[in-house]
Amino acid sequence: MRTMPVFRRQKTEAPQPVKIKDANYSSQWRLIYLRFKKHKLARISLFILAFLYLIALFAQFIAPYGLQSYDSKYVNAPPMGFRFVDAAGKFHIKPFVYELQSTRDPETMRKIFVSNTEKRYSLQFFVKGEPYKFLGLIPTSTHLLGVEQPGRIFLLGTDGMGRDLFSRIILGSQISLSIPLVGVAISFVLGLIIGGISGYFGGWLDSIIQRIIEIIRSFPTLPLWMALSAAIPPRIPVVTMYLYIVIIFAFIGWTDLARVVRGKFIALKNEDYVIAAKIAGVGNTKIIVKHLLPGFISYLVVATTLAIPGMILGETAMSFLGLGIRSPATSWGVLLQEAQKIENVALYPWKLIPLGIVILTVLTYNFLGDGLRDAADPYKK
Amino acid sequence: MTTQAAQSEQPLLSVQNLKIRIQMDNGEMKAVDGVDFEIHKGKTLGLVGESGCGKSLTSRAIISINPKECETSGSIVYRSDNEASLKKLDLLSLNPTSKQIRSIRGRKIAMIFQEPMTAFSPMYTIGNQIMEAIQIHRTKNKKEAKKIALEMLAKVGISDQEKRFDQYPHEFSGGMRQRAMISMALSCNPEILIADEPTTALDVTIQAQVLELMRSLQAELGMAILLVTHDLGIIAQMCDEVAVMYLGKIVEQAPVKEIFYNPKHPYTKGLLKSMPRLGGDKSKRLDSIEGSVPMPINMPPMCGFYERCKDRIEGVCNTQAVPKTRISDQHSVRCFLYSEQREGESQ
Amino acid sequence: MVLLHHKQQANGKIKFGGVHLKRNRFIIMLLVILSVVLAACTNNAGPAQVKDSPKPSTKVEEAPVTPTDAKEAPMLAKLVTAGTLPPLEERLPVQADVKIEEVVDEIGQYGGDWKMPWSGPGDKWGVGQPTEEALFRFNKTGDKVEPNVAKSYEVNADSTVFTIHLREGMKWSDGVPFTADDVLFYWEHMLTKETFGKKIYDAYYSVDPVTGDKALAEVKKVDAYTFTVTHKYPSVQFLERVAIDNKWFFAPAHFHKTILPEFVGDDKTLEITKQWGYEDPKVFLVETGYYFWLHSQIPTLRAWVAKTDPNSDQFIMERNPYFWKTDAEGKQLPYIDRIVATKIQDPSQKTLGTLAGDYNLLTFDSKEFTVLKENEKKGDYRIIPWTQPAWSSAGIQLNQTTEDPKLRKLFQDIRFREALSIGVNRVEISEIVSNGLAEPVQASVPEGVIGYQEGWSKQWADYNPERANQILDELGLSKRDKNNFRTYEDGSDLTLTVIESSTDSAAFLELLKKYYEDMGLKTNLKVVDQGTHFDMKYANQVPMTTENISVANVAFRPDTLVPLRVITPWFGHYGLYSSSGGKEGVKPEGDVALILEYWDKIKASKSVDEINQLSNEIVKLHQKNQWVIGYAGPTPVLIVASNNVRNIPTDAVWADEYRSLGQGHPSQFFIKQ
Amino acid sequence: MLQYILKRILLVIPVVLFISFIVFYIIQLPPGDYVSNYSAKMSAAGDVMTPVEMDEMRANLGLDRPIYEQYFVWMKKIVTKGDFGFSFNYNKPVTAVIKQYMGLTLVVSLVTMVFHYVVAIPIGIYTAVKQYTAGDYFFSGLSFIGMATPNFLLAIILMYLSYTWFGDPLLGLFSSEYVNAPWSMDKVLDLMKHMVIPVIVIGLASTADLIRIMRGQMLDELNKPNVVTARAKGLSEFKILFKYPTRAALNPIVSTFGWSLSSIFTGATITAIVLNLPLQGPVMYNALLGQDMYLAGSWLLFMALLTVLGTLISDILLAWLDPKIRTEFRGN
Repeated sequence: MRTMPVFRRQKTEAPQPVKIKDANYSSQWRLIYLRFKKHKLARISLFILAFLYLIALFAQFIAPYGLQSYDSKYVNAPPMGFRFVDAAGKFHIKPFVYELQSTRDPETMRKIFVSNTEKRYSLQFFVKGEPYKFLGLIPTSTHLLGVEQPGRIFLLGTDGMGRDLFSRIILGSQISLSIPLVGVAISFVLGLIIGGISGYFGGWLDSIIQRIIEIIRSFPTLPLWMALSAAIPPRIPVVTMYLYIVIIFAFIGWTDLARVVRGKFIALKNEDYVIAAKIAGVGNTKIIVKHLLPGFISYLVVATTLAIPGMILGETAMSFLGLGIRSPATSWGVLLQEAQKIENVALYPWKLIPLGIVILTVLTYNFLGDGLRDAADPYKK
Repeated sequence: MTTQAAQSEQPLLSVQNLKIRIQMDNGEMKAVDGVDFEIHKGKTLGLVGESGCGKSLTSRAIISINPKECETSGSIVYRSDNEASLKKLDLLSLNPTSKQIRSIRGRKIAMIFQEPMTAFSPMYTIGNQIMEAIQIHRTKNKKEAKKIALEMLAKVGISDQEKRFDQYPHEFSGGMRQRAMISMALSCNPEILIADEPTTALDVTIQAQVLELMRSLQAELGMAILLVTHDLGIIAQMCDEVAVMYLGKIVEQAPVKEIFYNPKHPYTKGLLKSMPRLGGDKSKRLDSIEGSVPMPINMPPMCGFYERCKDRIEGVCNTQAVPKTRISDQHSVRCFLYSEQREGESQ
Repeated sequence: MVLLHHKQQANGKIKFGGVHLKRNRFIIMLLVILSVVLAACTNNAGPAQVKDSPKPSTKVEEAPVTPTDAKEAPMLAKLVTAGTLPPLEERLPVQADVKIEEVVDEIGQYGGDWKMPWSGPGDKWGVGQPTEEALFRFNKTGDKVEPNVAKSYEVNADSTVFTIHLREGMKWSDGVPFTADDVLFYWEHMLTKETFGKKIYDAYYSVDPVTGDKALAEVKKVDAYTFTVTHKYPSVQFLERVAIDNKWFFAPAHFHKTILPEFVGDDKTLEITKQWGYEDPKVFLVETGYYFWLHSQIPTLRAWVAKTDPNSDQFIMERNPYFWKTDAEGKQLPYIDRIVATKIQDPSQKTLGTLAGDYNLLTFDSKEFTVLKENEKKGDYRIIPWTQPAWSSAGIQLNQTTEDPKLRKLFQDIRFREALSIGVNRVEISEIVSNGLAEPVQASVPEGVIGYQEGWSKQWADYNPERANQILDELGLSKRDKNNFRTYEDGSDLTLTVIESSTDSAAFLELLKKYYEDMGLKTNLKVVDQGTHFDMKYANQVPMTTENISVANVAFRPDTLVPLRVITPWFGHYGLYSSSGGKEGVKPEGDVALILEYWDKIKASKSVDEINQLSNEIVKLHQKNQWVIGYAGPTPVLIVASNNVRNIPTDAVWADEYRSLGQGHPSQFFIKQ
Repeated sequence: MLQYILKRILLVIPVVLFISFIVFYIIQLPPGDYVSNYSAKMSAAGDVMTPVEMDEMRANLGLDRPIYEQYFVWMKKIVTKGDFGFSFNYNKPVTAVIKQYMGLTLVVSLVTMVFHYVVAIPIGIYTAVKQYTAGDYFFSGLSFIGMATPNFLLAIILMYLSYTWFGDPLLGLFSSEYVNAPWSMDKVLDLMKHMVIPVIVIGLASTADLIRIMRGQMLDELNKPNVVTARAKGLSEFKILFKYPTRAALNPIVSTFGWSLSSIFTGATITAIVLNLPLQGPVMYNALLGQDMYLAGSWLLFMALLTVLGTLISDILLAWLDPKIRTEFRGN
C-alpha cells in the first residue's frame, strides 16, 4: 500500500511543467483497469455478468411465455430442443419443433410426452404472446422467439404447473440479480462505517458498538419473520416485499463485516503513514477512506462477493412462512425451493437447472472479485 | 576507503552476461540486458542508476530471490574465500528453492533492504527474526543463538539489547530498524553483503550513521559489499569501485575517483551535473537530464540513452548495439564516442 | 497434506514459484485416490450390512422356525418357560369370551417390526388410532357398530337401557383382571369429574323430545362382567356415538387410584407429577388419563404397549402379553412383535425412507403417487388406495358470517357461489393439483358414503366463464376499477382474501387466483402460522380458506355440516351462536337454521331410520346451498405396505371415525418371514 | 491485559441480561401464543378446544400474565433455583430437553467445524500459492458449488444419489436398528457412515467462505516484502509460507472465530431438519415456531452468553495474534 501514492499523478510545483511523454505516470484507477484487463478470467466473468444483466433487463421480451402461462397439458414436460431434420430425413432451413402431445401412463399416472412427427411448428422471431410493459413503459406483446401457434416450445422443460421453466428463470433473474445487490451494498456500507468507527476511534465508542453488535447477533430472527408475515398487508407488491426482506437481512448481516473491519482498523491505525496523515492535519473520514480502506481492499472485495449467494438464496428460507416471493411472481430462490421435493430430483431432474444458473452467477461474481482484488494489489508485480 | 592490492586476486563473485527478461503483455521487457561485474573481498562496489534501470533486479538475482516472472540467464560465479567446498559455484545454475542456494543465502551472501519497516514481519519480535537466520546456519541451540543475536545488536550500536530483543518492529525507530536489519544480515558473518538502497528511507543524519556503521563493520569483518543506490553522495562516501547502470546495461564502470573526476559516458556526466554542490549557486535551478527513461520493451539495437544524449551521433548511436570499450584496465565505458570501431566491429 | 508436494523435488525441476504441469497432475491424481477411498469405505460399509437382516446386538435373535400350532409368539413363549410370564391360558380370557379376529388373507406368522415414521409425541394419533381398542367399533361398511372390548349387549325397546357384557378373564397388559369396576371407576372418578381435560361427551346425554333439555345417563354395575347404562330419554344411537366421542369408556382403576388427587391428595399428585418430569398436575392428568398409550407405566388393553420415551428418536411399542384376541386357529394376536416409530422432521424423509425400505407400513397423500408407483418394484412394496369420505380434495369455503357486511351479503347469495364455481376449469385444477387422480367434480358426498345424492357431483361443475361473468354483472358487480377489477355497486373496493395456515395448497390457490382475477375478482392470498390462523378463525377474521369437508355420517359427527361450535370455516360464527347458547355470534336463519332444527330432532329421535332420514335432509340442504365449493373430487389415501407385510384390507374407507388404519384391525397384520 | 479481560467479563453480565429481556419480548412478538399453536395442532387431530379451555390452559401455564412479570418470574427462578423453566412441548424441564440433544449436537458440530477449519485453511493457502492453476480452479469451483447450492437442495440430491448408488439414503444419524442400541463399535461405524452427507453439506457450504477469505488474505501477504527478507535469510519455502504470510492472513478469520462458538451448539438448523439429524438446531427452531417460551428463551439466553463470550474470545485472540494491538493494550 505504501507505494500506491508513488503512482499518483505528481503535482509538479515547478513553474514550467515537465512534458510527460508516455503512459508511465497514469492515475491509480487507470492502472488498476490496465492490470484488470490482463486478468483473462475476470474479463470473461464481466462479459457473462453483463450478458445476464442484459437478459434481466429485457426479461419479458426474451422470455417466450409469461409468469401465469399455466397449462395442464404440459405439466412436468422434459426439455425439448429445436430440430433441423424431420422424421423423413428432410432438412429444413428454419429450425422447427414437433407438436408435443401428452398422455398419462394409466398405471403410474405419470405424464408421457410424445412428439407428433406430422405437425411441425417452425421457429419464429418477434412473435405475439403474453402482453407486458416493455421496460415497464411501452405496453406490447411481442416476444423475441416463439413457435407458430398453437405449438409450444419448452427449451428447459416445464414445472409442476405446466409453466415454461426457461421463461421463469429469465423472469426470475429480474429479481434475483437486482435486489440481493441492494442487500449486499447496505450490509457492506454499514459494516464498513460502523466497523471502521469502532476500530478507528476505539475506547468507549468501540465497546458500545461491540455490545450493540452482540445484541443484534443474538436476535432470534424467526419470531421477527413470523411477526412480519402476520403484519404484511396481502396486496403488497412482490418486489417491495422482497426489498423489505433483503433490507432486514442486511440490517442483521452487517455484523460479520463490521467485526473484521474493526480488527483490520485496529491493526492498521498505528501504521506510520496513518500517523503521518494525522499529523498533516488530514480529517479522520479522509484518513479512513483514503488510507485505511485501501489497506484491505482485498478482504472487502472477497467479503462482498461472498455475501451475494447468501442474499440470492436468503429469501427461500422464509417462503414456508408465507414471506418472500409469492406466486405468481418468481425468483431463482423460489425455483430452487420448488425443486426441493424428492419427486423432482428423481423424476424431473431438469428442474435443478436454476441451480446451475445460480452457481454460474456466483462463480462469475467471485472471479470478478478476484480480478479486482489482484488489480488493486500494488505489491503484485 | 581502504585501497587494496591490484585486481589480480580472484574475485569473490563474478557476474557475466547477466540477462533478466520479464514477459509483459505488450512484449518482452529486457530489464537487465547483459551485465558483467566482479565483487572483490573487502571491497565495496557501487551500483548506481535511476530507479527502474534494473539495479535492484541485478542485486536480487545473485541469490535468485526475484519473483517467478523473471527469466534469468547468464552466470554468477561465486568463489568462496573461507570455505573450501565452495571453491567455484555458478549460483544461477542452482534451483531457486534448492538446499544449496539456501545454505548460501544469509550465510555466505546476505542482503539488507530499503524499507526496514516492511522488511520485518510485524507479527514477530525483532529478536525472533534475527535468531531465525542464526538457527538455520550457525547453531540449533536457542540460548547460544540468542547470545549471538545480542552480540550482533550490540555491534550495530543498539543500546539495551535485552529489552530491544523482545520488542516488535513497530516499536523501533527507522534508523534502529535498519541497524537491526544489518545485524540480522551479518549475524552469520557472510562474505558478501548486498545492500539494496539501505539508507534511502532514512533521514540524512541517520543515513550517515548507518553508512559509517557499514564501513566500520566491513573493516572489522572484511566482507565485500554490493551497494545499490541512486544517490551519488553515498557512492562517493562508500564505494571503491562504481558501475553506472542505465536501462539494464552498465554504461560505465571505474574506480570511484575516475567516475567523479574523469567521467566519460554522457549519462554519468549528466548525473554528476545534477548533484547539488556545496557552495553552489542556490538561486539557479539544478539542471536535470531531459526526458525520462524509456521502457526497455522491444527496443531496437541502439544506445538506450540516445533520446536524451546531447553528444549522440546520428546514424551510429541509434543503429547498432553499443559495445563496451576499455579506457584503462579498470575503467570501461559503453559509448560510441570512445569506441574506435564505429561500423559495428565490436571488441 | 496438499502442501507437502512443495518439499518433494522428485520429478521435474520446479522453476522458482511456478509449478510445472507434471506436478499438478500429481495433486489431482492424489485427490482422486482420496475420494475413491472415501467413497469405497462408505460404499462397502453400506452393502456389507445387508439391508434386511441387520445383526445389531439388541434385536431379539430369530427363534427357530415357529411350529405352526404354537399358540403364542416365540417372544412370549421364552418368557413363559423362564417363568416370568404365566402360561397362555391364564393370560387369555375364558375360552368362550376370547375375541376371534377374522384375518383378511391368511393365518399369519409371529415376529418382525412394524416400522413407521412419526414426527414425535405431537403425532400421537398416528400411533394412537391404529392401536386403539374401543368398547364398540364400526363394522366393515361403517354404518353400524360391533362389540370389540365388550362381548355383547342388549337394548330395551325404547332404547333407554343398554346392558353391556364384558369378557370374563380378560386382563390389563400388567396382568390385573379387567372388570366392570374399571368401567364404573372411569365413569365415577374420571369422566364425570372431568379429570383428564375433556368435558362429559355429548353421547352420554339424552334429549327430551319435547322440551329439548338434556339428561345425563346413569351407569350401574350388574356383576363383575356386566353393567347397564340407563338414559332418561331414548338415545337410539348411544353406542355409535360412544364409539365416535369416547371410544374406550374404561380405565385401569388400580393404576389411576395411585395418582388421582381424589385418592392420594393434591400434594402427592403434585409430587408424582414432578417425578414423571411434568410441571403442572392438570397437564399430567390429561397425559395419563387421555393420551395414556404413550406411557409405558400405564396398563392398557391395546395390542402393543409403549416401551421407550416418546420424546426419544425412536418410540417403540411391544406386543401386549395379555392381549385378549386370537385368530381363528386360537393363536394369540398380534402377530407383529413391535411397532417402531422413527422420528422424521421433513416429509421428503418419509418418501425416501419408504423407497429405501426403512419403513414397511405407512400412509401417503395421493400427491406422492407417481414417485411411489415408479419405485414399487425396486422398493419391494405395494400401494393400496383406501377411499376417503371427503367431499373434495381441492375446494374453498366462504365464511357465511364474515365480518364485512357487503362481503357477507355476497357470500350468502347462492348466485355468487355459483359464479365462483363455474368460473374455474376443474380439469386443469385436477390435472395440476392432483396429477389427474381426482375427478373434476363439485364438492359432494362421494358414492358409497351415507348421504350420497345422485347428480350432485355434476352441480355447477362445468367450466363456463361467460355465464360466470354474466352472473357477477347481474349481481351488480359490473363496475370495474382502473386495473379492471370488479367493484361493488357503490364503487367501493371488492377483494376476496384467502387466509391459509400452511403453504401445502399454494399451487391450487395460485390457479384459483388466476381464474378469479380472470373473472375480475381481486383475490389476495395470505399465509400465517398455525396459531395465528386458529385465533383469526375464532375472531371470525377468515373470509375464505381451503379446508375440505370429510364426514362418514353426519349423525355421528355433525361438526363439519352443523354449526354447533366455531370449527368449520364455512359457518363461522353461526357455530359461536349455538355454542354460546345464543349470547354471542351470528343468529342462523334460513336453511342454516333449518339444519339446526333437523339436528335437534336427530338428537331426540327414537329410531335409526328417522335419524338417517333427517341426516339425509341436512345433506340435501348442503346440496341445495353448496356453501362449500369443490374444484377437484376426493383422492384416495395411499397405504404403502412392503410386500412381506400381509393381511391388509384393500377396500376399506379411510376416515377419522373409523380410526384410519384401525379399520383394518392391525392386530391381525403380519410380516411374512 | 488481565485487567482488560476482567473489565470485559464484568460487562458480560449486564449485556446478557439485557439481551435476555429483548429476546424474551421478541419470542412473544408474533400474534397468538403457545396455547393457540397447541390448540391448532389439536383441532387438526380432531380434539377441538373451546376458548374457555384455552384460557384455562393459559392460566395454567402462566401465559396470561403481562410479559415483564413472566420475565421476572422466569429470571428469578433461574437465578435463585437454577430452574430454567418448563418446556410445554416436551412436558419436560428445559434443562432435560437441552441435555437430551446436547451430546450428538456437539459431536456433529465439532466434526463439521474441525472439517471446516482443517480443510479450508490449507486449501485457502494452496489456492493462493498456486493461483490460477488447475488446483486453484478445482477447489474454488468446488467451494462455489457448495456456497451457491442451498443446503436443503444439496442434502436431498446427495440423499437421493446415496439411495440410487448405495441403496441407503443415510437418513438421520443412525440406521433404525441402532437408534436406541447401546454404544458399540458397530454403532460408531454406523454413525460415521451417516456423518458423510452432513459433513459434506455443512462443510462444503461453510468452507467456501473461509477458503475465499484465506485465499484473498494470503494473496495479500504473499507479496509483502517481509517474505522476500525471509527468503533472503535462506529459510525454506515451506517454513516461510507457514510462518509469515499465514500468520498475518489469520487476522480476519480470528476476529470472527469467537462467533463460531454459538454455531457449535446449534449446528446448521435447516440442514439438520432436511437430513433428519436429532440436533439442538431443529428443536429450537420448532420451539420458536411454536412459541414454546421457556425452552426458546433459555436456549437464546445460552446463545447470547456464547455470542458475548465469543466476542471476548475473539478480541483476546486478536490481541494475542497481532502484536500491534497487544502493545496498544499494554500501553493504555
